[in-house]
Formats: sequence, structure tokens, C-alpha cells
Amino acid sequence: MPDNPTKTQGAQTPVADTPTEPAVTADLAAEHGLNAAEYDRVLATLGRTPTLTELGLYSVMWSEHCSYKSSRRHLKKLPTSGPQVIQGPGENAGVVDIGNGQAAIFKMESHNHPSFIEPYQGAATGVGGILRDVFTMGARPVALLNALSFGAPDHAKTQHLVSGVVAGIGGYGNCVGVPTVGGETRFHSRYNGNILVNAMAVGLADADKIFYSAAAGVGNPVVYVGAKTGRDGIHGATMASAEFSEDSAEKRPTVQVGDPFTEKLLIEACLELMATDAIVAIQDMGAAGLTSSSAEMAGKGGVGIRLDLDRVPTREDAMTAYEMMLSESQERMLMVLKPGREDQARAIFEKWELDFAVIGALTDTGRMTLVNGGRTVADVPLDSLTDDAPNYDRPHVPSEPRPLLRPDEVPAADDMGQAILDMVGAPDLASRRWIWEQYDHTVMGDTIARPGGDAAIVRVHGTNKGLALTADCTPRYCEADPFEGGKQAVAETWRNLSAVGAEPLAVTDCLNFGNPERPEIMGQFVGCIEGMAQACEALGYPVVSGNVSLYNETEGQAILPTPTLGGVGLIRNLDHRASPGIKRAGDAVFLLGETRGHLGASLYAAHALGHDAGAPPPVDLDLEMRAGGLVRQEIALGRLDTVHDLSDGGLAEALATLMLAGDGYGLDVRLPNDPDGQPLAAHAALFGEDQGRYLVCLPADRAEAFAHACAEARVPVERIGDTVAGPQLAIAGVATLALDDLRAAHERFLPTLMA
Amino acid sequence: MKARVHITLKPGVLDPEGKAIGRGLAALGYDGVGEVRQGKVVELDLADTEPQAARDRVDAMCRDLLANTVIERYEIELI
Amino acid sequence: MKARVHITLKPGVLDPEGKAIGRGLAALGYDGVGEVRQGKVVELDLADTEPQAARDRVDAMCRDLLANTVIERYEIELI
Amino acid sequence: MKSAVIVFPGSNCDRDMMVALEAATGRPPVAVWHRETSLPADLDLVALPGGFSYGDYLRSGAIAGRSPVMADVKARAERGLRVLGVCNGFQVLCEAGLLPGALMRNTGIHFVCRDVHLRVDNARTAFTNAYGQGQVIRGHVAHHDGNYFCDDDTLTALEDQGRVAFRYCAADGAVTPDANPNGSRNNIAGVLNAAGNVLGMMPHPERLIAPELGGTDGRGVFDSLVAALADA
Ligand SMILES: Nc1ncnc2c1ncn2[C@@H]1O[C@H](COP(=O)(O)OP(=O)(O)O)[C@@H](O)[C@H]1O
Ligand SMILES: [Mg+2]
Repeated sequence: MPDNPTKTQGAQTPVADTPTEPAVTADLAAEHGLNAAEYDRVLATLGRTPTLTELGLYSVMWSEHCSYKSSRRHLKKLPTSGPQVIQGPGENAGVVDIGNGQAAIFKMESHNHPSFIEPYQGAATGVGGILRDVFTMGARPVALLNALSFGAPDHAKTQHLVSGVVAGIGGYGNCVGVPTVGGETRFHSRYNGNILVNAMAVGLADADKIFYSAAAGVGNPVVYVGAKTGRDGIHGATMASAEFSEDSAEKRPTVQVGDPFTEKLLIEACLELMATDAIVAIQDMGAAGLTSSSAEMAGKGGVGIRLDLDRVPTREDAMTAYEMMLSESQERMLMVLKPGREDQARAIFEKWELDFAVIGALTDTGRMTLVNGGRTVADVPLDSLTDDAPNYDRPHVPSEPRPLLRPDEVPAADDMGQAILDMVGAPDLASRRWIWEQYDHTVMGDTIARPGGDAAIVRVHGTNKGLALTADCTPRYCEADPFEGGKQAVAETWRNLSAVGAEPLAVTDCLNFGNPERPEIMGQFVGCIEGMAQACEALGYPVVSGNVSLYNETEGQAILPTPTLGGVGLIRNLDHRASPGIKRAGDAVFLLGETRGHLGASLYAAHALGHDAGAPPPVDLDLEMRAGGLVRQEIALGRLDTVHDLSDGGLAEALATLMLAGDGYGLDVRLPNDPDGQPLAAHAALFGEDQGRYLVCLPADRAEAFAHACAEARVPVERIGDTVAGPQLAIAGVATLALDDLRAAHERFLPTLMA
Repeated sequence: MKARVHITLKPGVLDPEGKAIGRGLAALGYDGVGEVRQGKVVELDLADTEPQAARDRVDAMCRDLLANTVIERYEIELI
Repeated sequence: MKARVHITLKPGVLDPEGKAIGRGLAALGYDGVGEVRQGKVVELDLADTEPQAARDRVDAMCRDLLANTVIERYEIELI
Repeated sequence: MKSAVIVFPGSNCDRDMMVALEAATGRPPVAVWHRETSLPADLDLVALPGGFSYGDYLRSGAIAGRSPVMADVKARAERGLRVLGVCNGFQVLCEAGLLPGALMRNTGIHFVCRDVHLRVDNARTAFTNAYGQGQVIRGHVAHHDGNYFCDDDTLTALEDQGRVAFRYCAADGAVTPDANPNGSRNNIAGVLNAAGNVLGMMPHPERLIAPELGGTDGRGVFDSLVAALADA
């Protein structure tokens, strides 16, 4: 836009509202989520009353969602570097090296509030948003995962929410053609009024062709591409930063509608343009749309930006500057191009039938200047929107520690066989088939391990390498002890990756908590982060991207603290990998790790006592390292192909899974002893959730060598039995269960709930 | 008695389907077609015999299930 | 001028979505709801000014694209 | 064998189809953008891949079925060119009138992605000769609108003329309602045109071409085409 000067004297530009807009006052600022001190800060920064558009900019950029004002100082505690890390947190997604000049790019994000209000569109647009975070960095998306937390199965809204969310995730991912390969799903009454929908996307790119968001080059054109802007989801970012009340569904403005078809075209068009060298910087328009994308790009690049809003493609009449800047219309991207490359880029986007408009230019002012209808409607220092946004040290108190729960404090079932069937069929452990069969998990032709195992495996196209992917968290543990819970969530993803034979590379996270202005919630947040940090540090498993979702409360009832972790691992040779299903009769069955019968915060205790109780199982990170390393080594050497890690539901769940995932084989086992070789109570041995354990099967003639390898690696191990040809789970002195009965129990819950 | 419920997206809500249909018509050479919006119709056979009661009940069904008033609006027609 | 096209499944063609809505209503406790059928409405803004010409053109659009006459029938309403 | 894969806006199995064709034929297929008005000369096969052309808006395959390239696909099919439509490609072929019937919403309402058993109902076609007549193979479906519908006369004609290529069945080959993932009439999974040179099928043979992907039973479709060409 040659007629636009790239140098403006910000403070001297007359800045004016559109005449019909309301005057900005402290009250209006409060309605925009800015408290009195924050509004004073705006006044001081500008030295005048902001225009409505400027108020809008501050309100979204200083919202919790965009500014991380409660979490920033704590997120710094997470380890984010390592030899494998190409890009840690701070960009649209994290980037790790996977060898051969290739990189995996991934991130997880929440779409909790919109999904509660409009489950289909809320979940769908969550998938769309996280995909854009990944392909904006130059990656072709190759996998999606989702972590879902719903209310109690019998809560009035649950069925409707499950149905809409699952359909929305499928509707978007299936259409875009990226396989949804894994995730997790839980049900708990603490999510009754505030479900969690966390979506993770993973992409692949050449390590030397990664695109970043820092704008550079004064005078370079700022380009808008994708769908047109409408009045969708104005104030989505502030909505994601406020508590719910009963009438929010009524008051809130429209949630966004996703268009996966346009997203698919946008992916192809962006990747086509990225194959040229026309792009200087690129960023998707996510929460707070044009505002945050332009402010962040220019802010990171240390330049200024001037936008002529009359050039923004709109799909509704008479949109104001305020509306255009705050719209959260989907499927849009902002780019800075090299000068003179506009026509080349335009041709590509027009071929894909997408909008393309040069809407501004970079300046050297360090300010964001917005022009609309011949008026300068905003002119603010960029730093004040980004780096200098509020940053709070909120008061936090640690959670009350819970006492250990001894096995004799938890009633043992009279019929242990029935207890196993109940556990395998319980809402938290029942098969998720009803969900993942609605997701296209095989499109792209590289899905090597489909949903249902410990980690999904997606082949790196055209190679014999694979990425292993998993998403995990145990909110019960986080509630009982945030620090141990944070550690455990990291360790569980690490274990799931190890169980398929993948070397864990890095994690992404999505930290879902209640209202951070309550010291006990802030205490959970800080505790979980510190636990995560310790585990990531010890396991050499850095956090490379993530997202924080606070204010997940309704009527003062907070969700369980839910730091969802998304783990990514690398399998260098796909010929050597493992899965949970029994593959042969006559294999020796080993249990790795220590079994102490820890029932505290376990699913079994919650069922038997009717409430969560006791301290969660501690995680011994040193043992994790040794056990995970051994399992990976044995898999990589081609000596081990049947592995399942133990988590919710303990040994009972693991034994059942080995059979359910197998081809009709059975198990003949006895219960393990405690580390001192003493017998444990049956319910503690079966359902205790001691950490750092794996169940493995391998041909009996290798049993001795395997036991030896374990001893050498200082991994406690006990041979507990054998695989057999008959479809029966026989646990000596406890119960004998038919595979058909296990399957019926396991498959019943979701189809019945959703019928 | 029969009820017909027309469910359409609220004005201003993105209608990707309508947009695609519009493009499809244009590609087939139909010009002069402006905005295209698409909606749903649900037809219900009702046991009710009293129109006002029937209308109220269908209205409740719309709010409970048939429409999502966050993005959609509906119109009830008794026939 | 505006046209509204109602597209419904032919009688005798099974309508799984209608059925699912019916089951959903029953599950919510709405009784006395008989058959439920679901259809589509497409609303078009037209440049035409002459009703018969408009109707003919929309009819052609229906046969060409908007309806699949193997399974659907349509009705045109000008407004 | 020289093949082409048509790419519509929203196609998303085009690459998968190309990988499978290249593996079977030893030569990379040509990608043809939907806006082309003619196909390359001397083709032996044109494939319409799976995906969500035009977002499946209005009806699956409806808008794509009327895109510019389809006129030449029709003309060449009439002259005997082999045409394979998989999933969305099958929907496009029906919408374009190259195959009878229509693919409606699955009776279960949901999208369904799972392995199924298929019975090869006619192994004497260019697309199925690598299989045995009545052989039960593994298939893989991933669709929302796979419920094949046609009127009674069409159904009779399809069945009498051996134009049902595949049916969904149980592991033992029995054609039962339980084995039907989408409510298709008579469990139909794939149909041929009267001349036998156009096949539409909902299951994705290109997703089962290697043991690590879950099986190799899909290869037969591509191997059949190669064999048919060699015989010709
Ligand atoms: N929402 C979901 N989407 C896709 N797959 C899911 C979802 N929820 C659970 N799964 C799959 O179901 C299986 C069991 O999940 P989970 O109990 O969390 O496994 P684990 O204990 O090994 O982490 C996993 O393979 C997981 O990927
Ligand atoms: Mg696991």
C-alpha cells in the first residue's frame, strides 16, 4: 500500500472514535474485564482516554487467555530446552528434531467454554484452531488427539455434550483429512457445569523450513488470507477468561461456526506458498483474531504495524473497527510478505478460492495504528499490549495434604471377579470405541497403531520412522496432591510412549484450572506446574508448547485440576514396536516395577468408598527412567512386542487390556507380592495404582535372559504367569473370567449411555 | 396434527454450506444468485389436538433439542 | 426476489436422522410424537423480477444441483 | 498402467490413492485438478479419491459431481475407460450419474471408521479378478454417508447382472444386518455400471495395502486392474 506512510508520529495522530460509539468510561472498561487498576494503567500509557477500539484491544490482549497474567511467572519454571528442541514455547507450536532433517511440530489447546455452550461448533473450532497453530509454522498436520472431561454420566447435560463434542471433533478433523488417533476421556461430577475439550495437533516439516511469527522489514506488506471476517465470537478471549454463571448461555455472544472445508483449502494454499520464499512471518488468527495476531507479530519483531481496516474482507455490512479487531471468525491467517511478492501469493490463494488482501504494512514506530474510514481509530504502543501486559503474582496456598490410605481402610469386594468386571466396565475405564470410531483415524495412510493402545503411532510419510502420540492426566491425583499429580501426568505420557517402544522427545500441555483469584486454586496450579517441572527435568523431557485455561468454574464450583499433557516420542525403526495385545500362547508374563497396593486416590477406592480418598501414589522418577529405558531397549532390540503400562485401575485393568487387545488368547497368572516378597491383599494387588509399572509378555525361552536384563538395569521384576490359548483370565485363588464377559463389560458403557 | 419446524442460522452466523451451494450454482452458470442460506426443516406427527398446546410443546422441543439458540433460530408452523 | 426451496426425502426413503430426532425427543420425555422427518431448506436471493421466470430458473437449479431426485423431492416457494 | 487421480477441493485421500496406485502399477499417477476440462490422453484408469469434496456440503459428492472435469470423465467412461471411485469418489460417481443410486446418511447417524468384512460378490471384473468368487476379505470404512440406496428395479438389475462387486458380511461370509455398518440396501458396499468399467465402493482399499497398516486385502483391487490391463 504505497500511499500509506510507514512512519507515523503516534502520539501526534488525532485519534478518534466513530461518532456513534459509546464513550469509554471506567464502567465500560470493567464490562470489558479490565479492573480499575488495569484501566488506570491504560490511561497512563496513552495519556488520554482510549477510543472504544483501543479499549477492545487492551481488553482482549490483557485477558487471562492472551496475556497469561496469572500464569506467566510460574510457566517459567518448566524446563523447555534440550538437544532435540528446535523451538520451545513462545511460538505458535513447539518444534522438535526427529532426525534426517525433519521436525515434529505440535501443540495442545483448550476450547472448554465454547464447547459447553455449543458442543458441536465449540469442539469443531477447537480442532480448527489447533491445526492452524501447527500449519502456520510450515508443518503438514499428520495427527490429532483430544482430551475430554465430561460431567457425571448421569448428569442431565452429559449425553448431549458427549454427543455434540465427539461429532464436532470428528466433523472437523474428518473433513480436513487429518487422522484423529488418540486422546483420553473422563467423567466426573466436577465437570458437570464446565466440561474440558482439549485438542492437540501434530505436524511434520523439514527442520530448515520452519516458519515463525516475528515480523520484520519496515514497509513490508501485511496480508490477510482465508475466510472473511464476520461478527463471530467477539470477546471469545475474554469469555475464556471469566467464570460461568447459569445465564451465560443466554448472554454470551455468538460462538464461532467452523468451516473445515475452508480450513483444508487454507492448509493446501499456505503449504503451497510456503514452498516459495515469499513469506517473512506468518501467524494464525486465533483467540482475539486480528488484534492478537497483528500485535504479536509486530511486537515480537520489534517493529510497528499500521492496518487499514477498510481493506479487511468482511462478510457482514457496516462492521466497525472494534468488531473487525475483536472478531474471532475462523480459518484466517495473517502474514508479512517480502516486498513485491503480493501477486505470486495472491494467485495461490485465489486458485484455492480463498480471500487475499493486503491490509497494511510494517512501520518503525513500535506502535499499532489502525485506520478506518479515514480516521485513525487506534494508536497504541505495541509493548503495552504484549510484553508490558499485566503480570500478577497471585496469592497461592498449598493443598491440604491427604493421609495415606491403607488397604484395610478400603473394603475388599466379596466377589473379586465381579469387581474386575465392574472396574473394566466403569465409566473411566470402559472402551472408548464409540468415540474413536467416529473419528477417521486412518486417513493419510500412515496410521500404524490405531486408537486403543497406550500411544498411537503415525508413520513419518515415506520413511520407516514413526511418531508415538499420547494425551494423559489423572485429575484425581492432582486434586489430592497437585505436586505428585503434576509429576504423574508427565510420567504417564512418558510411560505410554515407552510402552510402544518410542523414545519420548517432548511434551505439550494444556493447563485447565479454576479461578486463579482464589488462593487454593492458584495453589493447585503452582503445585502441578512444579511437579511437572520436576518430572520433565528428571526425564529429560521438556515442555515445548502449551496453553492455560483458567476460570473453569460454574457457580463457585471449580473443575478438578486438570493439567493435560500431550507426549510425542520417536520410533526410529517401525519394525520394532510394541502393543498391548497378547500375540501368542506360551509367553511368560512379567510385571515390572514395584507393587505396594497403593489404593489412595485410586479408581477402586473411589468406587468402594463412594468418594475420592487418600494420598495419590508417589512417582519415583528414578525408577521410571530405569524401567522405561529397559522396556524401550528390549523393544528396539526386537525382543519384546507385547507391553502395556499400568495406570488407572491398576493390574486388573492391565490384565484385561492384554486380553481385550489380543487375538483371543488368555492369561494364567497369580498376584504379585510386595517389594519385600510378602503377599498383598487381593484388592490392593489388583487395583492399587502404584506408578512406574509395566506388564510385558515374551516367549518363555527368553524369560531368563529378560529377567537378567531387568536385574542389570535395576528394575524390579516378577514373573506372574503365562499367556494361554484359551480365552480366559485365570488369577490364581482370586477369579476366573471369560474373555467374552470381559469384552461385554468393557464395551457396554458408552453405547448404553449414548443410546 | 402435524408441525413443521424451520431452523435457520441466525443472521450473521457463518453458513459455510450455503456459501458452497452458492459457489456450486455459480459454477454451473446460474448468475444473479445472491446470498444462499441453508437451513433444516423437521416435520413432526403429533398426537395433540389443541393448537396452542401443540405449539407450546413444539416450542419446548425446539429449545430442548431441535435448535441451538446460540446460533440458530426457529419458526413453528402447524399444519 | 427470494426463493425458498424445501427438499425432503421421498416417501418410502428411510430417514435415519429424522428417526434419531424422534428417539431423542422420546428420551427427553416428549410422548405422542409419531413419525419425524427431516429435510433441508435452501434460501436464494435472486436478481429476477418476473415470478414465472424465477420459478423456472430455480426449478432448473433444483434438477441440476439442489436436489437429488433419486431420493429427494422439492418444492419451490417464492417470497 | 497409466492412471490419473482427480483432485477436488476437499479431497483428502488423493495422496493415499496415489501411493497405492504407484505401488501396484510401478508408476506414479497423474494428479488432475477438478477444473481441468479434459483428462490426459491414453489413460488406463482414472480414480476419484475419498475425502470431503466441497465439504460434503448440500450432499456428499453433489457439487464435485458437477465440476468441469466430470464431463470428460463421463465421455471417456462411455468409451470404456476404467473409473474407480472410492468413498467420496463413489458418492461423486453417483451424483454425476455414472453409477445408479445414491449414498445416504448412515443409519447409525454417526461417522464410522472401522474394519469390516467384505464378500467379493463378483470376482470376474477388472477390479476384482485378483480375489476368489465369494472370498471374504478385510475392508476398512471411514464415512458418514455410505448407506447405498436405489429403487427396487435398480436393485434387481444390479443383482441379476452381477453388478454388486462387494457386500458387507460377517467373518464367515454371511450377509447379515449386524455386519452392515451403514444400512446399505442388501449390504451393498460397491457397485459397477452396466458395462463393468466403472466401480464405486465405500470401503478404502488404499488403506489396507501393507501389514503395518492393518492388512493387505485392499491390494487386490489395484492388482486386478493391472492384471486386467495385461490381459487386454
Ligand atoms: N477422546 C478420545 N479420542 C480418541 N481416542 C481416545 C479418546 N479417549 C480415549 N481414547 C483412546 O482410548 C485408549 C484408552 O485411553 P486411556 O485410558 O487414556 O489410555 P492410557 O491409560 O493408556 O493412557 C487410548 O488408546 C486412547 O487413545
Ligand atoms: Mg497406557
